[in-house]
Amino acid sequence: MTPELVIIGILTSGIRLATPYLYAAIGETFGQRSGVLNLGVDGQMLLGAFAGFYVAFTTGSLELGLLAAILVGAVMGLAMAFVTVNLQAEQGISGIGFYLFGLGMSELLFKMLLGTVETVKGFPSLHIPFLGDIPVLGEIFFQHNVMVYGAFLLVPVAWFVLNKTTLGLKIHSVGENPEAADSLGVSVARIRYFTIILGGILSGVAGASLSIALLNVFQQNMTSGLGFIAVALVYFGAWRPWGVLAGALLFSMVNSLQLWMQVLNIPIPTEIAIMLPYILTIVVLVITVSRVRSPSALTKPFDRGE
Amino acid sequence: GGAPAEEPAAPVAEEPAAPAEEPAAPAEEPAAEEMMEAFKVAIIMPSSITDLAFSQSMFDALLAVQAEMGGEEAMEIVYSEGMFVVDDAAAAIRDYASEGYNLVIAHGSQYGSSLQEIAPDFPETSFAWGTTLNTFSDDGITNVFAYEANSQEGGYVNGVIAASLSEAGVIGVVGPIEAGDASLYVKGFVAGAEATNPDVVVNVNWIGSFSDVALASEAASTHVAAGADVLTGTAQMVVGAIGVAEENGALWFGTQSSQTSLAPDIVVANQVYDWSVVLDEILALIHEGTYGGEAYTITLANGGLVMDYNSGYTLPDDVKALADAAVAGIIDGSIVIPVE
Amino acid sequence: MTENKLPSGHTRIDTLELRGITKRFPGVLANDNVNFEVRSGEVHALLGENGAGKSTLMKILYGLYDPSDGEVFLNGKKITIESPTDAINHGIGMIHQHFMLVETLTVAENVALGLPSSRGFLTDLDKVSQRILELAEIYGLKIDPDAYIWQLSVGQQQRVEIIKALYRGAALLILDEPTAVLTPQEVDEFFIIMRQMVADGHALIFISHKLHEIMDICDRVTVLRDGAKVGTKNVSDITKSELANWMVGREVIMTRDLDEINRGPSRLTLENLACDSDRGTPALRDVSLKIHSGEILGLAGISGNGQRELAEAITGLREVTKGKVILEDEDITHFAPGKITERMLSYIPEERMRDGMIKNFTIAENMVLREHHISPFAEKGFLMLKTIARHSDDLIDKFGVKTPSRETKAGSLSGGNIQKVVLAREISRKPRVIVAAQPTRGLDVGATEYVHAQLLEQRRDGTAILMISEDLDEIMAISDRIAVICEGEIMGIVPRYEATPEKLGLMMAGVVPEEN
Amino acid sequence: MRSRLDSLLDALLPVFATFAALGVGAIMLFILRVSPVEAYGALWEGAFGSTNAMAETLVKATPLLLVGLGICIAFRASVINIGGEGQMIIGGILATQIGLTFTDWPGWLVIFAAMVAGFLGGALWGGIPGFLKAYFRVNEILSTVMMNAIAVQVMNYMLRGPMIDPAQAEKASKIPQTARLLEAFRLPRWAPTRLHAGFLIAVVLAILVYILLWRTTLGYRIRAVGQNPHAARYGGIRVRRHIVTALLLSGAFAGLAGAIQVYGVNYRMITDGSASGFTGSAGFNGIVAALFGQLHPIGTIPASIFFGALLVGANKMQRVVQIPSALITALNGLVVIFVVSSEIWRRRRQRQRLSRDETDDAPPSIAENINTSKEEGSA
Ligand SMILES: Nc1ncnc2c1ncn2[C@@H]1O[C@H](COP(=O)(O)OP(=O)(O)OP(=O)(O)O)[C@@H](O)[C@H]1O
Ligand SMILES: Nc1ncnc2c1ncn2[C@@H]1O[C@H](COP(=O)(O)OP(=O)(O)OP(=O)(O)O)[C@@H](O)[C@H]1O
Ligand SMILES: [Mg+2]
Ligand SMILES: [Mg+2]
Repeated sequence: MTPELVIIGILTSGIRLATPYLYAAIGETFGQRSGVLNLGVDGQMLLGAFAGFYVAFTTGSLELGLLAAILVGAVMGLAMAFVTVNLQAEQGISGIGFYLFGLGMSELLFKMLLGTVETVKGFPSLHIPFLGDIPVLGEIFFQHNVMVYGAFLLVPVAWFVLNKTTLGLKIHSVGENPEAADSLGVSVARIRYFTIILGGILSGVAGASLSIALLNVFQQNMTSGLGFIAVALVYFGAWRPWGVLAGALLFSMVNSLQLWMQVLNIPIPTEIAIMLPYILTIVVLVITVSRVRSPSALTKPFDRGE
Repeated sequence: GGAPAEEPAAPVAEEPAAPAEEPAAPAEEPAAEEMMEAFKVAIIMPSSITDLAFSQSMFDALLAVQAEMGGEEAMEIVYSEGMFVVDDAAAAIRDYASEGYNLVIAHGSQYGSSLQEIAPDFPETSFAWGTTLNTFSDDGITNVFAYEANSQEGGYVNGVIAASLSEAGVIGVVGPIEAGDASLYVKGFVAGAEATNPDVVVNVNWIGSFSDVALASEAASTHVAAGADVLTGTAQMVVGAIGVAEENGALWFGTQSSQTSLAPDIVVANQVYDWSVVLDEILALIHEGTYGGEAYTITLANGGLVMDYNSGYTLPDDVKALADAAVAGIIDGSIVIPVE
Repeated sequence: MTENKLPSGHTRIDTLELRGITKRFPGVLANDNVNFEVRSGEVHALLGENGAGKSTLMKILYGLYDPSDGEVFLNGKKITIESPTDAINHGIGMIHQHFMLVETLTVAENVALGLPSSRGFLTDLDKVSQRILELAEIYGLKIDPDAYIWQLSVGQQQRVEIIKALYRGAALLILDEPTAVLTPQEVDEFFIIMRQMVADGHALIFISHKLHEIMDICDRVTVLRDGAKVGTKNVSDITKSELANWMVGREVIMTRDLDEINRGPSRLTLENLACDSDRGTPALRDVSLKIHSGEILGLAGISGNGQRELAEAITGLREVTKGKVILEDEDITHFAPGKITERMLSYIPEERMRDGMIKNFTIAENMVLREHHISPFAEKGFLMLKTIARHSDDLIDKFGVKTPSRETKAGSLSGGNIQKVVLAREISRKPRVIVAAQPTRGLDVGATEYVHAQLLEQRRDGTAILMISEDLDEIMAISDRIAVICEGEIMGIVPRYEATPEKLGLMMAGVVPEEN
Repeated sequence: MRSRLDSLLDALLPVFATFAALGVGAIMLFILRVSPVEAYGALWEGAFGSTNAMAETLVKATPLLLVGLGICIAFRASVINIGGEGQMIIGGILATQIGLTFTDWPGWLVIFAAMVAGFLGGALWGGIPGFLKAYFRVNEILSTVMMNAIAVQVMNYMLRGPMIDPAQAEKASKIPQTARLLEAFRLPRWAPTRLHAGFLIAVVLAILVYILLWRTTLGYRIRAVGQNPHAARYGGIRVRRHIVTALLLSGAFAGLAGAIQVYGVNYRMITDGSASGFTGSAGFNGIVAALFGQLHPIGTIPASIFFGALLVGANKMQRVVQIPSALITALNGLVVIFVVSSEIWRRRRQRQRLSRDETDDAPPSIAENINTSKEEGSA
């Protein structure tokens, strides 16, 4: 096996693997920027994955499947927003509640509606004209399916929304100093509803990216804790879309590196190889000592204090 | 020493399965009153009854036996699935036993310790567990059956076919953790492939999880990128890998349950576990009043392991012949699969 | 420009009237049937002791709190204000006691926050910046629209708050203790701005504990006591000491004579001290000072010239990059804060809520914050709860802390009482040295009087006191000697009797007096 | 004076919330064509219906309580420890190794040494994120999530390799498990149930943690650092050191939970490749239990039992009415959501009480992250 082959392989699959992390972590970034920690991402992903798969499977339309995932994610987000904004529930714990609910509910629905593992024909790879034909680069970057491109496109879009729009300004202020935002007539509740629902939608899409674009099956607990890694990546990325992208790529590429290490018969215990992405993520964070504070109001319910 | 003494070479069922009618026969023999009572079976499974893998293989077998016996009136089946927490499983086992179930199957090698503890308290209940051959008879326990699968056998056959069909000479394997049943299957598979084509390269990837579908799929992609045109894998998370095989036109070999439905075009063959062989024998023994002490291995020879060929895939005759020869060799003992 | 338009282009508010406002908090009647009226072109002062209900009344006017009862009339017409947006739409702006700024955003971003943008959903910060500069021009406010809030001094942040209100077309501006954090120079500048605004037809409500400021700038004054209105008077009809008495309900000693200096040996010596600010830039350069037993050394200076860093360097909270801190004969320069505490150095930090106390701890727990680990409050790692309780009751009693019990959470006390807890803790230790930073900031005249009396008592007992203050009146009232700091350097030290505001002001601006 | 009724209502609020969640669950059961009455009857039966059921509930509660105690400590220091799963695993591994190595030691000594080893193992696994947080500002949510994944691989490696049951090592199908502990090394049980001495240990420790947090200088410091690091430093407290200490202790309790699972319940370690296979998700559920218990060590005792009962009862329910286990998981999620959401009513009622009675200083809500309750502070 030539080294180029391995490197192309690592980069290509790193990009693919990063896809669900990106959707989920960008969604979480919005939530956390506005001061809400959502630990229920994994549950939302599972429900999104199921909804997307089931609708695509029964209607044969991937677009409808994606729409279903979006809707289910939005509903989960809405519920989470109600619980954390109106009822001012502890965010971390209600997040764990939503995780358990999504984990159980997706499996229950799977059992009731499908009964067994099925497959769908997922979004096909889009070979981008010209770009996809560039020798090495084309193969790495421009021969993926549409949801992979979507995930990477989301990064600049999220950056733009957060930094260049009035909405981004409001989100930032609500996460840093909700009292100040409130005193200027910015509705803290409305902004948080928006970001939490958006987070839910993107988590749902993250799930669908697995079930109808990358893996094209649904199985119980198919995310296997991926949503928790996505939350961790938000911290890694210091609440910035580009940072999240860096984290997701690092984590995924090291994960794919460890798969290659096994294929190349590099003589280390498989467990050590599997640990690599987790260790490296921490190490990178230690080396690049982050000076960035978390949003000041993160996890704090807002109440005018009356 | 801290380790319990392992089981002696327990008698392993050698003949093929008893005729199907035999377990059904009890209907005539027992007293009429007894007949009214359905035979009650409880099963505890680590995964779900629809995992297309290990758990489903046993549940399907139970359903088959139930059908043979005459449906729900004759045999009542209850199950606890998703019992990956050993502790919860132990509670379930004890509970089923105290509810008067005739046979409690703990379908996972992790449940052994719990059985060892619970079984003595319920001498009237029969227990079964796998995959192992340890019936705890050394500890004086008489009501535990044990069963396991020689999954290396079907693995070997799959390996023979895989090596014959691989044009690239590169084969990829996706496994969960390198232990137990999965490890046996992979060893058999590698042995079969290498025996058929000494130059074949078999790349093995252990992903460290039974549930991470995404990583299993990515492992398959890695194999494809490394040149593999034939893939196989074991445990429930491989459903993700099969999709990758299909997308890349690689062939797939399944094990535990039939995975043909997932990719009818590219699945060549599956090694299917048919535990009904074991269940039949256990039920017969229980009927005679023996509640345990026997260990069973499903093999190609006794029909517990079945090579299930996908009718939708046309296997070249010469390859089919090679496979049949491998099966025959394993059954007659001329092929010995090295598994350490 | 028509008669009722302001230079900012917005409509004037001729009169605004609050009638019968009542506000209950759990356990507190914060406003009790208050009537209040303000007119265009006047500065109306709101005066009252700490906790009298001034901020609450204003928050009701601004729509942050719902009143339990009462009505608001704008130009004679009844209006309802349910949210800050309503208030803003009616031309009411507010500058809060605690700034409502997002530190991680720029000035322009803070101003633009919550306003519609000329570019739809995109921000139009360039236009906002332009308008900010226009407003700054009209009202003489110097500000850089692209600076981040955290980079700004307190005075500059206040200007941002004013711009924010003006930008939103405030015709009536509520100023809740705007001067508490400003230097005298900044106050002067601020008053110029206020006068300009009043002349233009704005209505201003001004809250301050500094009576001379009220005498200086206000037309009318309304006094609140325990939530209820005591009355409204024209400032021209009343003297400063009358005002003080009216507000507190008793005689207040405004100035006091210092006893003979009973100056002993040097207790605290700083030798060529240097350290960095939080941002890593040099904050102190080469500071040398001696503070003697039985004296109060006042440290005057414009905020942000190294005072905070100096206090932290002495108390071990900030790393010293050069020089020495010597307590009596011991070099304590690189000691951990705990060790310095053990050597009986007390510190009243400037930001008491942040640095000096733990809001969610009880008063008793806060009383031993510094000595929780030392006998008699702890033995072998266990807290001696009975001793701590007795000690706290003692201090609550001695210092007259107004609280239901020692088990009350410190955070629920009023500002003055919080100050008393900190003071009680720091003084009761019988310290050898006290570093007191802005000891009376935000306190009403009664409480201020009390704090000064306490410091003077310590001085009598032979404690060496370094009092850091931006309030020149305070500095000149109780210091024996006055050092002035500018840009991290000591410009000079003058005895109290030689000090004049002019002289100190020059030194604070960086002019070294000739005699030195 | 605050009436007893009020405190009772507060204490029962989570129970009401649970009923509400079960009400939603009843609708789901109805859709699955299962009688909710029968199902919930089974749930109750499984949790409290017999001596054995109650014992099982307490067995389940034990690791929840231990992990929860650690969470109480961490939360008081404003540190969020999501690493309970990994800490339990490492604690379990070290403790097991003690029992497998010192087979000729007396039982009590091995048990003691194993508990210490578990404690230290957890401390190590919690201390690393603590150290990284204090000295490198690595967010602990990130690092503990990562440490969990690493611990699972450590476990898989140890159980497949160095620690594998010698009997398994000889066989072709190497089941990744250790040998069983000698009988003498097992925690005493209250036969014939599985209730073991670990529960008692946990309850005693809860009291000790209470003492630690409110009666010792260390506890004072940990709470001070959590409430206000600036003021803590001003008070002479070494902030970073205490952040590390809090996570260290928090991990240690989780590690002890792991050790007790091995010595009290399973008598060996075995892996199915996931963390929850060993921990039963106690590393997560302990967080929930601690929060139900108002982050108070004593409150965490009933909270753990309550949550343990729910888990045990739900398993029974699955067995009796034969519903997919997934429903149970979903139902647990609903219970958690409903219970944390119900907090707001407790807070509201508290405010109303405050307006009646000025001197009340009942605990603020968990939503305000940290609270202290009446009995805290000085006597
Ligand atoms: N959100 C609140 N909840 C409960 N009580 C409050 C709240 N805000 C203020 N109070 C109480 O209401 C009373 C009036 O407070 P307010 O802040 O209006 O006083 P103030 O006159 O502005 O005092 P200061 O001069 O110290 O700023 C005080 O007793 C205070 O403790
Ligand atoms: N949670 C925190 N939030 C803000 N600042 C912190 C926090 N923890 C530590 N710091 C800062 O870290 C620095 C070191 O704190 P401190 O000296 O208390 O640590 P320490 O425990 O003494 O460490 P060491 O034992 O290594 O000296 C201080 O500047 C402190 O303000
Ligand atoms: Mg005020
Ligand atoms: Mg230090």
